Amino acid sequence: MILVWLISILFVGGIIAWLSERINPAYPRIIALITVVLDLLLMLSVLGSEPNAGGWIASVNAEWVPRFGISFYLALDGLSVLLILLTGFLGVIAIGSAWDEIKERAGFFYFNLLWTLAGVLGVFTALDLFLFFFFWEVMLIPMYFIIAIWGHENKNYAAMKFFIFTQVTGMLMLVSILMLAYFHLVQIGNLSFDYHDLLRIEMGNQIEMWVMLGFFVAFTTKLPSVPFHSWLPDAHSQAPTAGSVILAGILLKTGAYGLIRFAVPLFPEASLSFAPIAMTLAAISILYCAKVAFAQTDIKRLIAYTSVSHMGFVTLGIYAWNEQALQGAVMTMLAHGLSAAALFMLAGGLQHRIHTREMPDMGGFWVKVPRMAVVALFFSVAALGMPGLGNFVGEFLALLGAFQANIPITVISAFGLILASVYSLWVIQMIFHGEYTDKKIDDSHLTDLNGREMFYFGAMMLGLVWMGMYPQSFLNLSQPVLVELLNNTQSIFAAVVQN
Amino acid sequence: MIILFYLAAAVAIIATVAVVLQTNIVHGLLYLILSLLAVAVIFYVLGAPFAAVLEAIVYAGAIMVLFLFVIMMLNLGQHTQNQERTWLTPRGWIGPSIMAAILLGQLLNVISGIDYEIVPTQVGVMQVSALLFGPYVLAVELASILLLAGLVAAYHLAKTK
Amino acid sequence: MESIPIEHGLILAAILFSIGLIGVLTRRNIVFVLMSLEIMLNASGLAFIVAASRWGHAEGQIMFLMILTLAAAEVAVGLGLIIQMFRRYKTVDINELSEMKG
Amino acid sequence: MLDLIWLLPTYPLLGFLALVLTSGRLPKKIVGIIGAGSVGLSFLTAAIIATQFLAGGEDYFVKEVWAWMAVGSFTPGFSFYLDGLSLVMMLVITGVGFLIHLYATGYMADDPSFSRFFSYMNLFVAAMLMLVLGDNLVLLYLGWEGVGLCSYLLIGFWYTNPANGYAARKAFIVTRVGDTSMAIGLFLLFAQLGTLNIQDVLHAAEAEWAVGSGLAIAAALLLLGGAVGKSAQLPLQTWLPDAMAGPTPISALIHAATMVTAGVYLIARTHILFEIAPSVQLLVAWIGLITVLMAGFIALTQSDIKRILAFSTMSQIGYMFLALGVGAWSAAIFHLMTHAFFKALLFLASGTVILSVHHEQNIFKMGGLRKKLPVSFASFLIGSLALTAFPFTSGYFSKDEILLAALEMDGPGTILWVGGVLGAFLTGIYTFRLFFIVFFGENKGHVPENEVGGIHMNGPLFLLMILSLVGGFIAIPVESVFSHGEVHEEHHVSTLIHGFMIAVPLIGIVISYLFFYAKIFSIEKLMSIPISQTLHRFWFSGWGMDWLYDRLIVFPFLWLSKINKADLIDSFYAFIVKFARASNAMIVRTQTGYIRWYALSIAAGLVVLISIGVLL
Amino acid sequence: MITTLADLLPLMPLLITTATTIVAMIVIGIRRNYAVTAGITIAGLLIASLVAVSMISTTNSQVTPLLIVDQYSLFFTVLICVTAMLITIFSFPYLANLDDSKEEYYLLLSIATIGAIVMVSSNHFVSTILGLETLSMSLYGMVAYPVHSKLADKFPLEASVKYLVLSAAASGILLFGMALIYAQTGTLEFSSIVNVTKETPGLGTGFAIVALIMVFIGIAFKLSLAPFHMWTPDVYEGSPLPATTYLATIGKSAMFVVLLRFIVTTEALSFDSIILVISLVAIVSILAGNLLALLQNSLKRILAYSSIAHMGYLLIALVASYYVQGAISVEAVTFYLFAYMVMSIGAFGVISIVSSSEKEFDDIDDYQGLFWRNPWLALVFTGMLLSLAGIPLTVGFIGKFYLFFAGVEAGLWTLLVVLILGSGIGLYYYLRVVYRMLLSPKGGERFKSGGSQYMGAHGVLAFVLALLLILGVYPTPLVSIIETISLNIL
Repeated sequence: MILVWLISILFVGGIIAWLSERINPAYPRIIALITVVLDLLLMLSVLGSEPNAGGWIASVNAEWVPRFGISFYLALDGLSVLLILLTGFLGVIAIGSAWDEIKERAGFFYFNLLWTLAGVLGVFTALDLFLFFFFWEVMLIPMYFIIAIWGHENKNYAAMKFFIFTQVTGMLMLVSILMLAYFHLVQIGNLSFDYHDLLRIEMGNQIEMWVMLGFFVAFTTKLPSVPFHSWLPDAHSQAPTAGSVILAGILLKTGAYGLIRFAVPLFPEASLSFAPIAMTLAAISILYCAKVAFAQTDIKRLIAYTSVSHMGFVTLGIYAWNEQALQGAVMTMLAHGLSAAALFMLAGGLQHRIHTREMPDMGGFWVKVPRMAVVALFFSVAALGMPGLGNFVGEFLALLGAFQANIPITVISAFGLILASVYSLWVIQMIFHGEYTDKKIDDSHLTDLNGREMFYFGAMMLGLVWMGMYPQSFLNLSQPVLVELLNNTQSIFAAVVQN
Repeated sequence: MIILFYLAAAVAIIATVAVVLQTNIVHGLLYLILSLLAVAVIFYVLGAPFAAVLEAIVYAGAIMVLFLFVIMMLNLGQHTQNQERTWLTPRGWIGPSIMAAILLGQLLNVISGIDYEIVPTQVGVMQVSALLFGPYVLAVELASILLLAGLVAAYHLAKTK
Repeated sequence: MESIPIEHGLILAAILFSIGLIGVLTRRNIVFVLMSLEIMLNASGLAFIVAASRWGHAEGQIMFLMILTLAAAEVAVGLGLIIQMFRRYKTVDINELSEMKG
Repeated sequence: MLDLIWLLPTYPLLGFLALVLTSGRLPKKIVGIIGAGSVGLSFLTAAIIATQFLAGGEDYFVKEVWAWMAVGSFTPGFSFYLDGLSLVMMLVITGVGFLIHLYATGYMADDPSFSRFFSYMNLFVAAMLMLVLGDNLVLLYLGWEGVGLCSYLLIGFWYTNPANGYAARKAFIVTRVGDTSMAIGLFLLFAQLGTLNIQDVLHAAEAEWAVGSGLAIAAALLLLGGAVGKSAQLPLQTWLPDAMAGPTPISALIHAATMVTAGVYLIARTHILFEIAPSVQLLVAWIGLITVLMAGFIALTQSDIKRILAFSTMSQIGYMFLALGVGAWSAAIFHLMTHAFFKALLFLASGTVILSVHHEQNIFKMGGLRKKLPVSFASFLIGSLALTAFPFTSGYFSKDEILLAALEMDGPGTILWVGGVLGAFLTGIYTFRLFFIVFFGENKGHVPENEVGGIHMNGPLFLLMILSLVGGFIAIPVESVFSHGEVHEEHHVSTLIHGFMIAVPLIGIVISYLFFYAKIFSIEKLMSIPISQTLHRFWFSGWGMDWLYDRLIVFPFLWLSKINKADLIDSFYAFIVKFARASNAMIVRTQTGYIRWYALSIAAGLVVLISIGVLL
Repeated sequence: MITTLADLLPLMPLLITTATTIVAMIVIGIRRNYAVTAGITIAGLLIASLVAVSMISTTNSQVTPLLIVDQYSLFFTVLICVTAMLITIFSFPYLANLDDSKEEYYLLLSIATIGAIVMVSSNHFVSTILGLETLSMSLYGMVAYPVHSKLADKFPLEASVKYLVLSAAASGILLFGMALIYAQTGTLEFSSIVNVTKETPGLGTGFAIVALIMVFIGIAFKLSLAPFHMWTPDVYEGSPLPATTYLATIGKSAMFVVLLRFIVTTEALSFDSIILVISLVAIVSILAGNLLALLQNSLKRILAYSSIAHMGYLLIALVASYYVQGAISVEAVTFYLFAYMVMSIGAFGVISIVSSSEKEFDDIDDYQGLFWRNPWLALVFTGMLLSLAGIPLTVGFIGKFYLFFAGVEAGLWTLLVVLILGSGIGLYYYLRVVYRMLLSPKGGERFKSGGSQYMGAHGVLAFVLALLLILGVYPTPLVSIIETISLNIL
């Protein structure tokens, strides 16, 4: 039941926040904050409970559309817990980043924010594929509104691009889900969208590949990975800060989660034979997008491209499909969630202060905003994979695992570490280093981070250090889930290899 | 009888072609009536005397008279006839004609595939009306509704305010 | 009685139908267009009668009756519209009615 | 007490945190106490630990502080491993590090970012200690990257000048290339041997891999990649001269005494891997030799005081590599230590000089400073003598061992020895070129009023002078570490050769004297020969390596970035949009509004569909 | 065969609607009163739908050869009556200020409803033609209704003439096709044409195919499937909004029910070439409809073009019906039609509620900033547009899910790809409108949609929105109803 509460609190909170605007424009943000904190506490309360025999910490299963064998099936395991905690945490951060930035129509803004979070929670917990798809799409609409209403100069284009990319590929996934259900009908005799039921489906090699591709395309679009990434820079550069935080911190992770939870376990054979291609795409993402990122002058675009580059490690890890690699992917998801969110908040904070995102207009800001500079440095360094911080653990594990699966691609991908340092340091150079002179920008509002902002950044820094220095607390949660997934696919892989 | 069929068919075709080519609207209407009458003859030959009579009375009679009324109301003068000539340029009708010809060719192609001889049997008023007031009574009622719709619409549209 | 090949009847209907279609496509005078439509409907009716006489049915004649009704109603409404059109545009040129497009 | 080894990196780390969290609000005095004090505490602890360890007589000591992560069989921990090698490193780092910190409290006294400086320095010491104390390669890698980061931060310390930022990024990125190679090496080792614990790796490698096997070669090569990056050896040496953009204490600590020698440490630490990959070990020697000579020639032409020292550092590390390559592991570490002493001394002294002449670094604008700057003069004298391996200075002993080990090596040993001796000759020339130009002759630029100093600056100088002089008598306790593979016998070489080896650097000094002090030979005359001009330009530019790398890597990368700023892949989607719009524009034209046209479309549809239906 | 009164009992909804027309006509004859006429129409349609609801579980009979009254037809009868009633409610404020006699409009509307009910109950050519033409005849009138008004905003006359001429031509094609089928089968009932071609020698399949295609084209015209779609935007745009709504909802769905029954009964899909033709039409419709709407600025035209695409989507389920076991594709068609009616009523309803016969707010510019000016209407409109785009939480998504399901089960990959493509393009123009509403408001004429006479219309919007969301989240009740009734078709 707790799962239903988790999601419905956000839905209801969103509506209340919207309505409360009529009473006082300051209420929505307070209500939103309370809602998300409440949700976060509820999530934390889950942590103590022991998983049941199937490995699920909590679950709820009710009939929904019996005609299609669709049920309202939510369940929580260690992997989901990690991700919903990330969602809750970044939810609070996002509200914090919107606190001063969003003044117009705040009620509707927080409504959308909370509904996006609710959709994401649904995605992370749904075990009925129809329900999964349902939430998958539900989280997009409020996100569309966030970009389209509170975005920047080119918001229409960005929001539209974001929506169409994810929708169209989502439809491909829908077709694949239906294929699975149809095969279940043919083989077992009834329709079912239940994850566990569908795991048992056998398909011919070629069909399995096509069906798997439906999932793969949808997930790698969200992830995103080359060649489906080009919506991301636009969406990020136009979205308001809170939108970027949610988008980079959480929404992208749904794609990776989908790959781990659905794409590979449902189609182990196809995934195995597809792995080299997927890993190649990952390597291309890592290198290509790092290169493109370096060329950007718009700071948010730059960070967006780096996100693509980093998520490449996630794909790489997932398709290497061994314990180190998977844990690496999960850790990268978590760490990138924090570091990218923080970088976008910094970029958003800068834009809020000087009304531009063009880095050539900046420079030498260290003098003016030393705290911000230090924070930026910290997160840049985290992004380039400094050991001791979360990103390193993720990327190192991912590469370590990937190396056991595919040496050439891993070696090529590892060059991403070099490029990451190239662009990360370039950002610091462009914005904070150099001489502070009177640029074209209006710097009258260029003030250093205030206490509230420092609190948020501090929390994220602590998170990253925690992940980097003692990742075990996170690894322990996901470990049983991943091992289970690996065990389930092992025999199949072995059979394939034998043939 | 069979000669009558082909004769009437020829008349119908020629008259219909004349309608389409006519520039004088009243002449056109008259040709149309001729065509309809020829078709009525065919109906008769095919053993449908009731339909033949209705074709002549209702179609060629009533409906065409309606046309005539309207043409008179519009009172189109000589200049419209000249206008018609300028409108009927080959450029305007060659394309559609070719298309219609292809269509006709295809229709002829499939129709001529049929090999069946009709031996016309008289299906008279009795049989038709037995059906009409038997199983098809609803059709009659619905037809009346259809006419009512036409009536209301035509009344509303044609009236002067 | 001599027999008539059914295809000849249907061919006649098809010819009349095609001529009617040509009329609809080529005439700019809306009255002629309406008349051409009548030719098409009449051709369909003819086809029904031909088919009915193949089967020796009365149903085909009933269908013809319905077409007749339909034609009458259509002409009534159509002519009503023509009158309004002539009042407004002072012409029977169907091309005048092209203000909505795109 | 040994259990408290974790305190070593903890003190500076706490210092770092304290300084960062207060972010410049503390008075400078307290900052200095925290900054230098934390390293001092580390040194004290290190000294105590060292005595206990040596007294205990154990070969090694392991202390796990906490498990870092455990993913399947991958279980690196925060565990510290102490043996003779790490003991030497630890003492050098904390000891020399403390002295440099102390010096820096004076040197940086006027800098507004005093606190920031010490926070970076402390972080560096912490990371460096992690590097040398880590018992597994992942922890080593953590320190490895950590020192790289600090190096970046400190080179770019004066960030307002874009050139410093450039140098800092160059240093980081170039070393990162090496680091990446090393990381891949770690992946390989783990994939093959199932562990990254250093001792386990070495044992497993020895047990599983045949000598000269492909895997061993690959692993050793990849680690070597990391080492050449960090230690500024060919071909990743280009960052080091630029790194001199940082404050001089940084150059002393990071870019002379400690961090740059990490590569030497790494190879020494994993020497068994190199032993089972002899071809790579030989490569190490060659890399070392070539770097010795290249850097030596470059140093001959430089005019920036710190750059000269930087190239000499590069060259001296080349000696260490040479030693590693010929299997003289302890000689390499010995030279590492002595080099730390005298090079730190030289850098700190040059810091005093630079500060005294108001941040002038061009040696040709100095001159005659002997009187005005006596402490610097003394420091430079001793440092230079040690550097040129003047007999019985510290440098003499270590370099001697290296060259002798090279000579004794079979095969290319002689060539290596010849090269090494040539390098020593060059060292003599360029070191004393600097010395004579700066301290003798006419002053051509800034005349310093008086020498900058004070006890916290001069104290370290004196201590380092002593160490440079007598450091050669310190016996480093590394036998147990290298006993395994090292040929440890007395060197049997003829006195003639020995004499020759002593004489060569002295000849270099004499030549330098003739050119730059006595002016018997004129440098101008030499330069008027066309070939020497070309050579000068070539050497001055560092053998054109920067030029080459710019053309080969940097410019193509920038060019690619520039032409693809808008992301080529996106244009595919843009094309779809364009296509849809064009289709729309085209198809909208069919909605003409003409009834006859619409009817025509119906007829056409009829014809087409019937045709399709009938024909198919 | 004598038709008794008892035989007519299943026709109660039809009879009640007819009675409504007659009563209304008599009342008009006695004394013209706008409100009373509208009230009678609403009441009559309401009663008819209630009666139909009460009959739905028990009735299943063939009334004369002409009409079949089964659960399926009754379901659509209810749907049509309710929709007609809702449109009447919208019409009331819309026409209130028309400077012409207004009462006949409701006569036409209820007669059209009779036609639609006949169509959904028909499995006989005669009733099909009569129903179809009754509906069309009334629609000619409704489309051109404000023709006398000096203030009429759009071009009702032009729309009506276009509709009449083209529709009559299409009817001719339809009738000719029927005649050919009749010539082949000897019966006017929908019956398996496949069996006839197998059993009767001398009749080529080519003949049957041409006949079927001609009938299909006649129907395709009414469904505005490409390439017979061109009239749609012009007629939609020129008509008064309630008439457009009627055309878009009842006109389309009644026709599709006929098509469904026809295709299923004649087993037309056994001919490969018929499948090919229908698939082609579906593909062309989806692409053409969506592409045409892409940059359109008139909302009515956008909805017109999108209806072309939606009908194309429906054809996919129709084609699927040949391949799949059971009634799933019929269910898909039924559900989608239901969903399409809900969202069309809502979408046109919003435009209609702010428009009147003198001034229609049709340009998307008029709606800029609606979200902030009038959140309620914007919410409804957004919901409808997202539903049309097939976004979850709305009934349109479940409808699309059905289509996908049918398509997947039938393995119609090409059509599915086109469906996805089309939906992708569709997103653009739906979102374009939504985005306009989200922008900051700009100056311009304000909508007046308050006041007592709009109460009903707002109520309808609320009802439709509730339906949209509730069925979007919990479609099970409707799904099970449709599951039951769809068995009647096979």
